[in-house]
Amino acid sequence: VKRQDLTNTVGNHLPVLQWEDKRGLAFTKNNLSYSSSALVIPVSGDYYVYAQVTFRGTSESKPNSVTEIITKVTDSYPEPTQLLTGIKTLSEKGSSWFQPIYLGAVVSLEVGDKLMVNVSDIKLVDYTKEHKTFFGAFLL
Amino acid sequence: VKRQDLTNTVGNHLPVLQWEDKRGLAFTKNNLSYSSSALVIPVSGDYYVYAQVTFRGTSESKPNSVTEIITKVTDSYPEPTQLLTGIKTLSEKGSSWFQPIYLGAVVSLEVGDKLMVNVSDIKLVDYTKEHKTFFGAFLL
Amino acid sequence: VKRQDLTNTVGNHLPVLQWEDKRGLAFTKNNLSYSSSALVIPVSGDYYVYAQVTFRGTSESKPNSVTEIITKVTDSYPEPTQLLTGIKTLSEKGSSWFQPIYLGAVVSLEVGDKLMVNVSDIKLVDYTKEHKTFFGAFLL
Amino acid sequence: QLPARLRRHNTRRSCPAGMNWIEEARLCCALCPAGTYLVGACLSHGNESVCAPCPAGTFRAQPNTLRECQACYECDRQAFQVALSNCSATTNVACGCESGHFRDCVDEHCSHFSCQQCQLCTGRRVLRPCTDVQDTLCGGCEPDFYAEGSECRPCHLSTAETCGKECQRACGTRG
Repeated sequence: VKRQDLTNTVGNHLPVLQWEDKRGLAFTKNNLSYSSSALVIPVSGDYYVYAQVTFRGTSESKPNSVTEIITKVTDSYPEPTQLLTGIKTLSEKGSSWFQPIYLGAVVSLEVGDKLMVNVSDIKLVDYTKEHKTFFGAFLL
Repeated sequence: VKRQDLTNTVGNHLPVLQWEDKRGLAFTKNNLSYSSSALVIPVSGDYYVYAQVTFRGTSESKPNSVTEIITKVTDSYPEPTQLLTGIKTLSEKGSSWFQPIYLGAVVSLEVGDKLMVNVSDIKLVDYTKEHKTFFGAFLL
Repeated sequence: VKRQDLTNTVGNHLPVLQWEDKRGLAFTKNNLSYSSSALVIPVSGDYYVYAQVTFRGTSESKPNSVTEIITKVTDSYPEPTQLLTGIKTLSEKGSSWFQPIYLGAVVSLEVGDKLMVNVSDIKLVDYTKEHKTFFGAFLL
Repeated sequence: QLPARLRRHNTRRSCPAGMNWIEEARLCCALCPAGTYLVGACLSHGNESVCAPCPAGTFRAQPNTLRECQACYECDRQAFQVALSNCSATTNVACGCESGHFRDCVDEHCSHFSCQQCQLCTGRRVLRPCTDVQDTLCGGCEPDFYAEGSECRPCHLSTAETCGKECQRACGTRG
């Protein structure tokens, strides 16, 4: 994950996360490429798609809930499809809070499909360490 | 996931979830079939098995904890085997709460073994959207 | 997972979990071996690495937060590398609490690399049932 | 003789409006109408695709070349939601609250909500009626009612003994 530019929403109303795809632990290979916030599927098939987002904030910036959604955008349909969703209500009391949400499952994808991660509030995403917020996929 | 008929318990006391296996994002292939609430293993081997259950409720229907268990039932042993367990105590205060539990791991399975998902309380399972509660497996 | 001997820390300050690798559901194969708290990588490649730790305690032993980290130790670098991190603040009120943290992702590893799981407090790890705390990896 | 101009091989995504590229056929085919999905590609460039109606419990709101329809959502009975409109082949279910209830949103976009009963302004003025998305806003006591703690009580039920200062102010002295 990388520092987010706070203007990036596409498709449904939830903002889309931007990712680092080369430096540190990040990599892409076998033509599974990354461009404008999305993983682009090079060959049709079944993929295990996963993402973890660590949400964090202070007591002042604590919402009722946080949501992470892995979304598919395809040329074959004008609207994004929600593939996986994690929603968690928050009840932390302390001065600061952390809430990781992990999602992962097998989905059938077509060549050219794009995968993205949407979040309820981009300002609450912990982008400070690559091992706390990550996103990936592999062909079965 | 689909709307649950609230009578379905087998094996240990926790109720078993029923799943949609054809419509929407759901699919089965390569002889990994679904019947009476279970995925049926077509060939022996190591499988990555996973499931997410989103629990949700109102302040009136908030238990102390929620539990999700992926269970194996096999002809070679009379009792179910608990493969993966997620248990979370709840401390939400608001009028409604959401709590996802994701589980996933590699397990060795035999042909004919059946995989199921048990939950602490079926009425608290969010069956309203297929991308919030899901279950699957793939052969390594 | 197995009963932890409470002295085991290596690399960074967080203690390392010890694992059962033969009995019950645990197994290793294809030369992916286990020794002194670590999975040892037999061949270079991309692996899906995962672990769940169930933390649990009483109201007296409830910290502000719990943390799980999957770490890589390699001959080619003197310090461990944090691969995946899950941190969760706690707000449970009851006499006892449970908090599972699941982590999983694809990482590129070299032959001889060692994978370990570090936790914020080893005394809070639920080692009582193998299906509540588990750790594994498979080559893609 | 001019070199034969090579016909540009049909590359992906160069289909005209109303058509989509079908990878397996490497052709541009007509979209399936809303309410249906793709079961087979067209046989030649630009022709009709083979489409089938969405099975019960699924829908497609837009023309498409997808291999399946989307599963309809369900309204959350646990959260006292009701279906404002049922799922059809072209529309997802629309969930809302019964009359006399309002949506208590869990998240900012109110994609998750539970239905709470509207509060009744017994003996109070209604400053803002209950709507689908917000509770009733009650004001001060109505005429012929007096404030007692957090409640408004009818004057006619008070007696000389029970009618305190606030009651006397609102209801006049009781005979």
